[in-house]
Formats: sequence, structure tokens, C-alpha cells
Amino acid sequence: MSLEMLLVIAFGGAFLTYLLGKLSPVLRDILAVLLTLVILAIVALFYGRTGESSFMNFLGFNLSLRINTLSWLFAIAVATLGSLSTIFSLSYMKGKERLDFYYLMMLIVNASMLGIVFSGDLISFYVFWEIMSWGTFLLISYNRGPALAAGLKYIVMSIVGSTAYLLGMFSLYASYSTFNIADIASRISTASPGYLLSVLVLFSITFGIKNALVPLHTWLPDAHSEAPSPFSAVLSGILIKMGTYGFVISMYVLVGIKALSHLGHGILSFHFMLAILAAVTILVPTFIALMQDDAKRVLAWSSIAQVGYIILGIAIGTSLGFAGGMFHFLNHASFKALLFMAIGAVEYRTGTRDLNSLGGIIKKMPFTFMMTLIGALGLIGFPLTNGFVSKWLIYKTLILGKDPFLAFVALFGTWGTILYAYKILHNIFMGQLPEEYKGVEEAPFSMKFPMVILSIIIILFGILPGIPLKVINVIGVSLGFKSLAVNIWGIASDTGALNTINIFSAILVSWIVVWLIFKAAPTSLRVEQDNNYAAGSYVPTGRYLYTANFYAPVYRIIKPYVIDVVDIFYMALAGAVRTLCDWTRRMYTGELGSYVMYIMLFLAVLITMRLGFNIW
Amino acid sequence: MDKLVGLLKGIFKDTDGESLGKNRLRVTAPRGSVLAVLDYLKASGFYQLKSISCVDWMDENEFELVYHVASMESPLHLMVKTRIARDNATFPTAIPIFKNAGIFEREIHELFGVEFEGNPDLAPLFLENWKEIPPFRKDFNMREYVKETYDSIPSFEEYQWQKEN
Amino acid sequence: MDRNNLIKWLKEPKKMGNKYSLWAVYFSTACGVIEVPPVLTSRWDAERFGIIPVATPRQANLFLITGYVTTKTLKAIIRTYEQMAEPKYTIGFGSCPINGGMYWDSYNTIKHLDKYIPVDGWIAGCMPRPEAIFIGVTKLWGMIDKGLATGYIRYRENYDYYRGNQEKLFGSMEWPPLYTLKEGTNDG
Amino acid sequence: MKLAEFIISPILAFIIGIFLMGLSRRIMARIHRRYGPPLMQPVIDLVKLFSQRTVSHGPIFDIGVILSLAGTIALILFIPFGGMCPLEASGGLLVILYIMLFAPLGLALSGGEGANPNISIGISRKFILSLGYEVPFILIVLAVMTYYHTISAVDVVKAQSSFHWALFSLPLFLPGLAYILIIPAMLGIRPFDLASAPQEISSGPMAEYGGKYLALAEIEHAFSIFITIALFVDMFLGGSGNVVYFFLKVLVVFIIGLLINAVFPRFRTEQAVKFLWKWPSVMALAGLVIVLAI
Repeated sequence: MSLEMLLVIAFGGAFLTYLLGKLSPVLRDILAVLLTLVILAIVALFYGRTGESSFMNFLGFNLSLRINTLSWLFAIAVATLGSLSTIFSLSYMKGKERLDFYYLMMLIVNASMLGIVFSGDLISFYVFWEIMSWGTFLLISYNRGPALAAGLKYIVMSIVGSTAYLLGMFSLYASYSTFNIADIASRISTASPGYLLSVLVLFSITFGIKNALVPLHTWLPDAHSEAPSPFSAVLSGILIKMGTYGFVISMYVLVGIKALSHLGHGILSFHFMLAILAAVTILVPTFIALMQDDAKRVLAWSSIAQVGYIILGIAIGTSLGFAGGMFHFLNHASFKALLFMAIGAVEYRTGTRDLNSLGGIIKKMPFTFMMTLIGALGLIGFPLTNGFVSKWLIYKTLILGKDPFLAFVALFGTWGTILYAYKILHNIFMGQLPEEYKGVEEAPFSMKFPMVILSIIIILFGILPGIPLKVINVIGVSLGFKSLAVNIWGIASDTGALNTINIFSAILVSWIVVWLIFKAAPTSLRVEQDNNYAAGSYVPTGRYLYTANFYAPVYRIIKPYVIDVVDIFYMALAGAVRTLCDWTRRMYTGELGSYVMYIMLFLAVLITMRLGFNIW
Repeated sequence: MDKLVGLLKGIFKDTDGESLGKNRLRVTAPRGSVLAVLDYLKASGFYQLKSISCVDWMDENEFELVYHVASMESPLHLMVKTRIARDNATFPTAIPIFKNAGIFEREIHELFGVEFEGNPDLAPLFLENWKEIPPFRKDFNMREYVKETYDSIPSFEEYQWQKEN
Repeated sequence: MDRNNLIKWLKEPKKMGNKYSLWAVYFSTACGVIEVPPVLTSRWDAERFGIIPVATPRQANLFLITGYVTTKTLKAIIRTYEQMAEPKYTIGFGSCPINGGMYWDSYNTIKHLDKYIPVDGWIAGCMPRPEAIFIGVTKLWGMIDKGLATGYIRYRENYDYYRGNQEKLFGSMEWPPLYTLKEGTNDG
Repeated sequence: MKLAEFIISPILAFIIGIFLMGLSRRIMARIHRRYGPPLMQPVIDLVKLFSQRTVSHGPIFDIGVILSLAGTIALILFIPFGGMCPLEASGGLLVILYIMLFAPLGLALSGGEGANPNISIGISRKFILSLGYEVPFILIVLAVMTYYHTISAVDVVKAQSSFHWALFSLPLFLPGLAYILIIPAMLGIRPFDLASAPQEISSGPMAEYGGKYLALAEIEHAFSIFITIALFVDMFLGGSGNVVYFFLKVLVVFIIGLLINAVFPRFRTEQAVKFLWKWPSVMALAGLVIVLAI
């Protein structure tokens, strides 16, 4: 199976699904799921393959596809999340309008992401990138209303990014007269640092926008919260990681690790500046997330913060940091997709995702709670979930690299993460079950299945982190990093090793001991939720709930400091541009007389200048 | 003090005032003009309603409502009294004048059975599962009630004895 | 005090534990509550006997009812009593819960607390001095030792009696029965 | 020998923690001019609590409290303690930082299922407080890790052998002081007992606990007293290869912390966070800057 065939299947299947949807919705659903599963199987079979093949000659440029371990890792994540979110869509989107279009766009976005990671030259990268951006725009604005505004915000910022990309691409072409990534990479080492820096900055704008790096993040909170939940999972899980892929490609493949280390020194070097940006990306969005009341908005801001960890790991540019960043990308794809799906399931059943009005759903949706719990633990970086290992790698490289302040930001961000992760858990699932949610049911199977797969990934990679770390180590070595001493249970090293099996068994054994003690004591009486301490009085069920303003004291402290200044600035900029344009438009009065007057005035100015200043 | 009584007498018909020692004043008003008197008093500085109390004059078949009004500025303590009929006792609420009248009226409603027209919340305040006539009426037989309600419940020993036989 | 009697500890750990670790939730119904703070704080220091005040009935095993009980508070008392963990002990404090005391003919004060919840011990007086609380606690220790402080078992076994009396007073209760009612309940 | 450590060190930690709990009640009573309970009182309480029959609000209510204690016991295995450190090569101080999460998170999950607003308020306060003390705590740990250039706790102890105690070295003196200031906050005792304030919110997360749940929570508290102080001893007082010697160090630090605890009233939530973000954080930050400058 060649790469071209894969892309043909992916794109062709998408259109076929659309056409089939006109005939029968059931067949369309089956085909969509089958298609994503087939793609997943094909990509999985590609494991270990490397190669490059040209597939088209476009205006004299040789367009090529390329596969190596790096693109395989991203491709497998794309394919997995693509199939899981399509399965999740089956019941989530049931009964909604324009479903053919929805599935078409879902599959197209997936196919284009595969195209991005497999493209071997900058032009095909750009083409797939644009397909992805526009497909995403259409999907974000699927719900219309405020979603349209969110989509517009996204596409405007995307276009800015694409422009920056085009600039960078053409400047590279002007220097090396080729678009092929490998060719450029082999010749770029002779370029001057200033030139490299300018190219990198241009690419960083493109990928930073897609990756929602502060200060280019402002499209993300709106887009994530307005998009349909299965697509939010894709969006947050993998689509913004295309930016990460772009960063890796531009920093470590195009420019290369050796040339990169010569770009400035000390605090003023390129990767240190990027790391500082990433640290800001961790710190501020974490606390903005803390203050949100919409579950998906919390997760959206949390995505920005987690992306900060990924970029921090990649930017710091040691083999530990790179491994941590790449691993965190995989982990974030798994737990954030899981969380978005779980929130989607809750929204599907209750019709709301407002954290202030939900509560006690655990009694009705225990399975979804378990999934959310696992996702939240991964998000926190709880030991025995995959998030722990990747964050541990990032912290360790920061501490040993004598960057304790970056490490502090990363660790402190984690504590903010605990607060909002628990807020989601508590305000949706814990506490008293309000009367209106008495009839809520558990999520359907097609929602449970993808969540189970993702939670298994989270736990498995948490206990046996060696599985993905080995692949990441191969990537790291191919990019010129030092090889890591990866075992199946973590990392062995002289400055503090990691052994997840030890942690796992320690906790397991102490769990068993405590559980035995617990069982030996008298069995407790199971009571209903209205049998609750209320200073002696009886409170009817559901009337005894505390969720609103969950962290009120901390809101009062941080509210004056945590403002999305960037968004305010952009919105002001957009407002100013609009005012300017409105003002310009007044010239077009529609009367012939005024146009004649403009012409006369212009001529008069010309003549005055000619006569008075003798310019020409 | 006398000036105030004079003023009240001048404005409201059938209103009578009487000094009850230092700084204490009793104003008696007919049913119809009590609220007007309260309104007037509030406007002239007595903006604090301290309490509303009720007296059961069973022989005369009348309830007496007493509004205790005071002011923070003057040492004067006014009692505005009125008599209302005891059977199906109703009286307009004083909430529009004094907001805090609601809770006092609720209590009087519960303990005397006076219906305050316009009070939105006259739910029971102290009593649980009350089925008798309101307990503060003088024709309420307390001993009888206690005997029926509390003493009729068997003690544990009695219960066991009953069960065994 | 046999607190340091190791043999007894090994023989009857549950009994000894319950004896010397009485965690009190004291229900401040009336004047009696004035007497409790001196008992718990520096003057009489009940902590040396393991008695500490706790915040919720879930944590407590000693229930002090200090003063007269109106029907409305009785509801809260029953609720609190039912929420306590077993084994639990109740002490009625002052003459009002015993027989109504000076409120013997009040329309709204219940006269005999033990008709509604089981009471293990009484401390008579109006009001009893703090020392009397210690005497009461010592008596309670004796009862626990001899296995006589079984109010909670009485409550469970005769739940239809207690629940019936409660319902006689309140009409219907808001919360469902704690234990299953036996047949032939005298529901008021 | 290694296997024995796995059993001995949690048991010793439990004994020391329970002893410190009893001692604290005793000392507190003496400061109040009371006689105070016997030293064994926490054990008596535990015996009683385990014999009680209480209520449960659901599976997570049980699992949470077990998780909380299990995490804490597992944490003991990572802490160098009197020459013992059963799991020394398993991630070091970073893992310790993270496993310290088990206890509050388990309690929070369990309390959340308890469905009582008092619990929710208590949990919210606990997390806010943890956000407060984590700032200085992370800075302190980072200062230590950066100074000794390792993330392993055993290596930190080794580096301080033969009386090169970190507390009395120039760069780590201020972080050490800061740690002493945040000990009450980490233990949730006065003046930082706002999360479990019995008078305001009915002992917060513990409001629905009785019987064995409360017992497990008490044991967890005993362990965390030990862990918090043992970490201080390891990081700043050079640990010890001898259990008795280690215990003496723990005792001294504990009594100093207790004297602070006994005489102060309770902070409000914002006051607590502001205090923690001000003095201890500034001290720890200064220490970190000095460490970097050296």
C-alpha cells in the first residue's frame, strides 16, 4: 500500500460517504466508520517504514510524499482519533441537520491531516494545510449563531498564519530553488543565522496560531467550545497538534538541531524565547481556565495550557525535553479527546454543560464519570497515567538544565490544572443530583466505546511508558538527539530514574492493605443522597447543592490579574479596522456628482503638486 | 409628647393619646385609621417598628393589636393600639409601611389566628402539625391539649407491657 | 478508671474504645448549653476523659440534649440521632427532657424525650452543674461496661414504636424510615 | 533486607505519626492549662472508630478515602527515613511531589460523592490552600534540587552527610525557614485549618465521615504529619541513617511547628493564600535566586 493510495482512499472515501448519505443515512454512518478504521489499519501497518516518493508534477515542481517514524507517530494519532471521534459522532450527531456535510468535513479534515504529516515538500504541505483550515472552519461554524463568529475568528487568524507560511516558503524557494523538505534541510546548514531566524519566526507564527501559543491563541477558546463535541475532541486532540508537527518540522527537520543551537545564546536564543512563550502559555491560560463556567471552555483554555507543556518540552531542545514534549502531545491527544467526549456525552444526555447548574450526575452516569476521572487524572499528570510520565520528563529536563523558573511555572501550572480538573469533576458529577436530572441515562455504547479505548491508552501508557517512549526515542535519534536509556517502565539515568512499575506496585499493595482494613471494619449502611448532615434539618433532594462560583476566594484574588489581554487587543484591533473601513465606505455615496467631485479634487491635487512643488 | 398627641388628634378622628410615664405614649386608634397613623408616624421620624403584639380580650370578644413604634433619634416609645373583632379576625397588613411587619404578623397569625390581608407569607412558624385552635387564644384548653397530645403517647414501658399482653 | 488496664483492652477493645472516646455532639436546645463549654474547655477539661466536641453527628457517639425540647427541635433531634454512627449513646440533660420540667403544661414542648428517641442516661437538675455531667458520663461508662447502654439497639428493635410516636406528633415525616418497619405499625 | 524495609518503614511511620498526634493534643492542652488526654488517646479513638457502624454515600465515597490513605502509605516508601528508602530509584522528589496529590484528591472525590455543601466548601478551600502553599513548596523543592543538582531524595540526603545541613548553608537557609512557615498549611492545622474548620463548615471534607472513614482519614493525617516533617528533615536537616536520631529530629521540628499552631487563630481563605504567596514565597524565591547565583 503506497501513501498515495492511502490519501486517495481517505479523500475519495470522504466524498463517497457524502454521496452515499443522499441514499441512506445508515449506510453513510457505516461507511464513515469503516473508512476511518481502514485508514487506521493501513497507517498501523506503515509502522517502521521510511521512504519518499513523488506523486505529481505541478507547474514544474516535484510534489512528493514521505514517511518516517515522526510522521508515522502523528499519522497514527490522527487515524486513531479520527476513527474514535467518528464512532462517537454516530449517536452524538443523530437527528441533527446537514449530517452528510458533517461527515464529509470530518473525513476531509482527517484526510488532510494525514496529507500534512505525509507530505514531503512545502507546497503539498501548504495545500493540505489549507484544506484542513477551511474544513475546520466549516465544522466549527456547524452550529451557526455564535459558532459562526468563532469560526470566523479562527479562519481570519488561520489566513494570517498561512500568509506567514507562504512568505517563509517562497523565501526558502528563493534561496534553495526547491520545495522539498529533505533537500532544503541538507543545504540549509550554510545559511546565515539571521536568515534562519527570520524563516523560523515566520513559520512560528503559522504554527503558533494553529497550536494556540500565547499570544496567538485567541481563536481557540471560542472555537473549541462552539464546535460539535466529537469535533472538539479532534480539534483539541490532534488538529492543534499539527502546529506541534510544524514546529518539529521547522525547528528540527528543516533547520536542524545543530544550526538551531547557534541561533543566539543564553536567554536571547530562539529556543529559550520559545520556551518562555510556552511558559506564559502554561501559566495564564491555566488560571483563565479556572475561572470559566462552561465545561468545554474550561477544557479549551486547558488545551492552550497543555500545548504550552508540549512546546516547552520541544523548545528546550534536550533529548529528555523533546521526548517529554512528544510524549505529552500523544497524551494530550488521548486525555483531552477523552474529556471532550465525556463532556459531550453529558451534554448529550442533560442538554447543558454549564458547570453551575449540573451536579450529582455520577448516580446516573457512573461510567462517564469514571472516564472523566481517568481523563482528568491524565490531565493533572497523576502518577500511573500517561500525563505523569511526560510531565516528569519535562520537569526533569528543566531542573537539570538549571531552568528552575521554567520548572516552577510548569509545576505551578499543574496545581492550577488540579483545581480546574476537580472543578469539572465536582460540578458535573459530584454533589446532589438536582430534580431535573433524575431521568438522565448512561451514555450509549457508541459513546462509551471510544472513551474506553482512550482511557485504556491513558492507563497503559501510564504504567508502561516505554511503549511510546521507544518510538519517540527513535524519532529523537533520527533528528540528532542523544539516545535515551528507555526501559519499558520509564527512564533509567544517574540523576534520578523513573520506574512506573515500582510506583504502580507500591500503590497497588498499599491499596490492598488499606482495602483489607476497610473491609475488616463493620460494613457501612448505604444511604440516599437526602440523608445528609444539614444541622438536623431535612433538606429535600437536590436542594442542597454547592457548585456556583466554586473557587470564589481564589477568583477574588486572581481576577484583577488574569485577563486575556491579547484577545482584548485583537478585538480592539478588529474594531479599529472595521471603523476605518466603515469610514472609508462613506466615500461611496452612490451619487455621480460626488464621484465627479473626487476626480476633480484628485486632479486638482495633482496639478497643485505639479505646479507648486515641481515634483515631477 | 402632648404636641404629638394633639397633632394626631387633629389629623385623625377618634384617635386618643395617653402618656404612660416618661417617654412612653399610648395611642389608641380605630381599626380604619391605624395604618394611616403608622404611616404618619413613620413620616414624622418613627421609622422603626419594634414589634407587633396581640392581646386576647375574650370577654369583650375582641383582639387588641399593639404596634410598638420607636425612633433612633428620640427617646419616645409609642404604642399604637387598636381593637378588632375576635370572630374571623382580619386586619390589613402593615408591610407597605414597615417591611419587617411581615414576620410579626406571621407569628400573630399562627398564635392568635388573625388573618392579615395582603401578607404573602403566613405559613406556620413554630408549630408542627397543629390541628387545634391557635394556642394563644384564651379559649384554648392547654391542659387538655397536653393530655391529649403528649400524655396519650405510651411510654416505652407501657408499650412493652402492651406488647407482652 | 480502667483506661490503662491492658488485659481489658485486649479482651474487649470495642467496649473500651467506646468508653474512653466519647465524641459528643451537644444539641443546644436551651439554657443547658451554657454548662457545656466550661466542661469542654480549660475549667473542667473533658478531653482528659477522651470527650471532645465534634462538628457533625456522623462523627459523634455521644448525644447531649441540653434543655427543653419543642416539637420543632425534636424533629432535628431525631434527624441528628438517626445520623449518628452506631453504637451511640444519648444523655438527657436537665429536668426538661425528663418530664417537661417547668414546661410540663406547655402546648409546644414535648414532655418525655424517651418516648421519641431512646435515652441512655439522665442528668437531673435545673440546671445541673458541670460536675454532674462528669457523674453522668461515669455512670454511662458503667453502663457501657455492663452492656446496659443499648439505646441504639432498642431504637432499632422497637423502631415501629418510636417511629409511630414521632409520626403521632408530626403527622407524616419528611424522610423515609431508617430501619424497615415491622407489620402492624401504629401510624398516627 | 530490602523487603523488610517495605514493611518496617510504613509501620514505624504510623507509630511516629500517631505518637506525634497524641503528643500534640497533650502539649496543646498544657498550653491551654489543661491536663489533656493520655498519649494513647488517638489509638483509643481509632479503636472506637473502627468498631462503629456508619453510613456510605456510594462507591466513590469508599474508594476515595481508601485511595487517599493508600497514596499516603505508598508515599512513605519514597521518602528516605532513617537509612531506609525502599523505592529510591523511582522518580525522586518529583514523584514525591505528585504522590502527595493522592491524599487531597482522594478525600475530595470521596467528599464530592458525600453530596454535602459543607464538604464542597471544605474541598474548595483545601484546594485553594494547596494552591497557596504549593508556590513556596515548589520553589523550596526546586531550590534544593537545583542546589544539589539531582532529583533524587536519597542523593539530597547523601549530599548533606557529616553535618553539612542544608538549613545552615547560606543558599538554603531561607527556603528552610519558608518550609517551617508552610508546615501548618501543608498539614491543614491552625492557623491554616480553614479547610476543616469545625465551627464554620462542620469539619469540611470530613462532614459526612464517621466510623472507619474517619479512622482512615485520621490515619492519613498521622501519616502526613510524619511525611511533611520527614521531608523537611531529609531536605534541610540532613536526614539520618539512624531511626532514633531521625525521630529526634522530627520531634524537634514538630514541636516548633506545634508552638506556632497552638497560639494562632484561623486565617480566612484569602488571607491564608495571600500570606503564603507573600512571605514564604519571597523567602523561597530569594533562596532559589541565591542558589542560581552561586
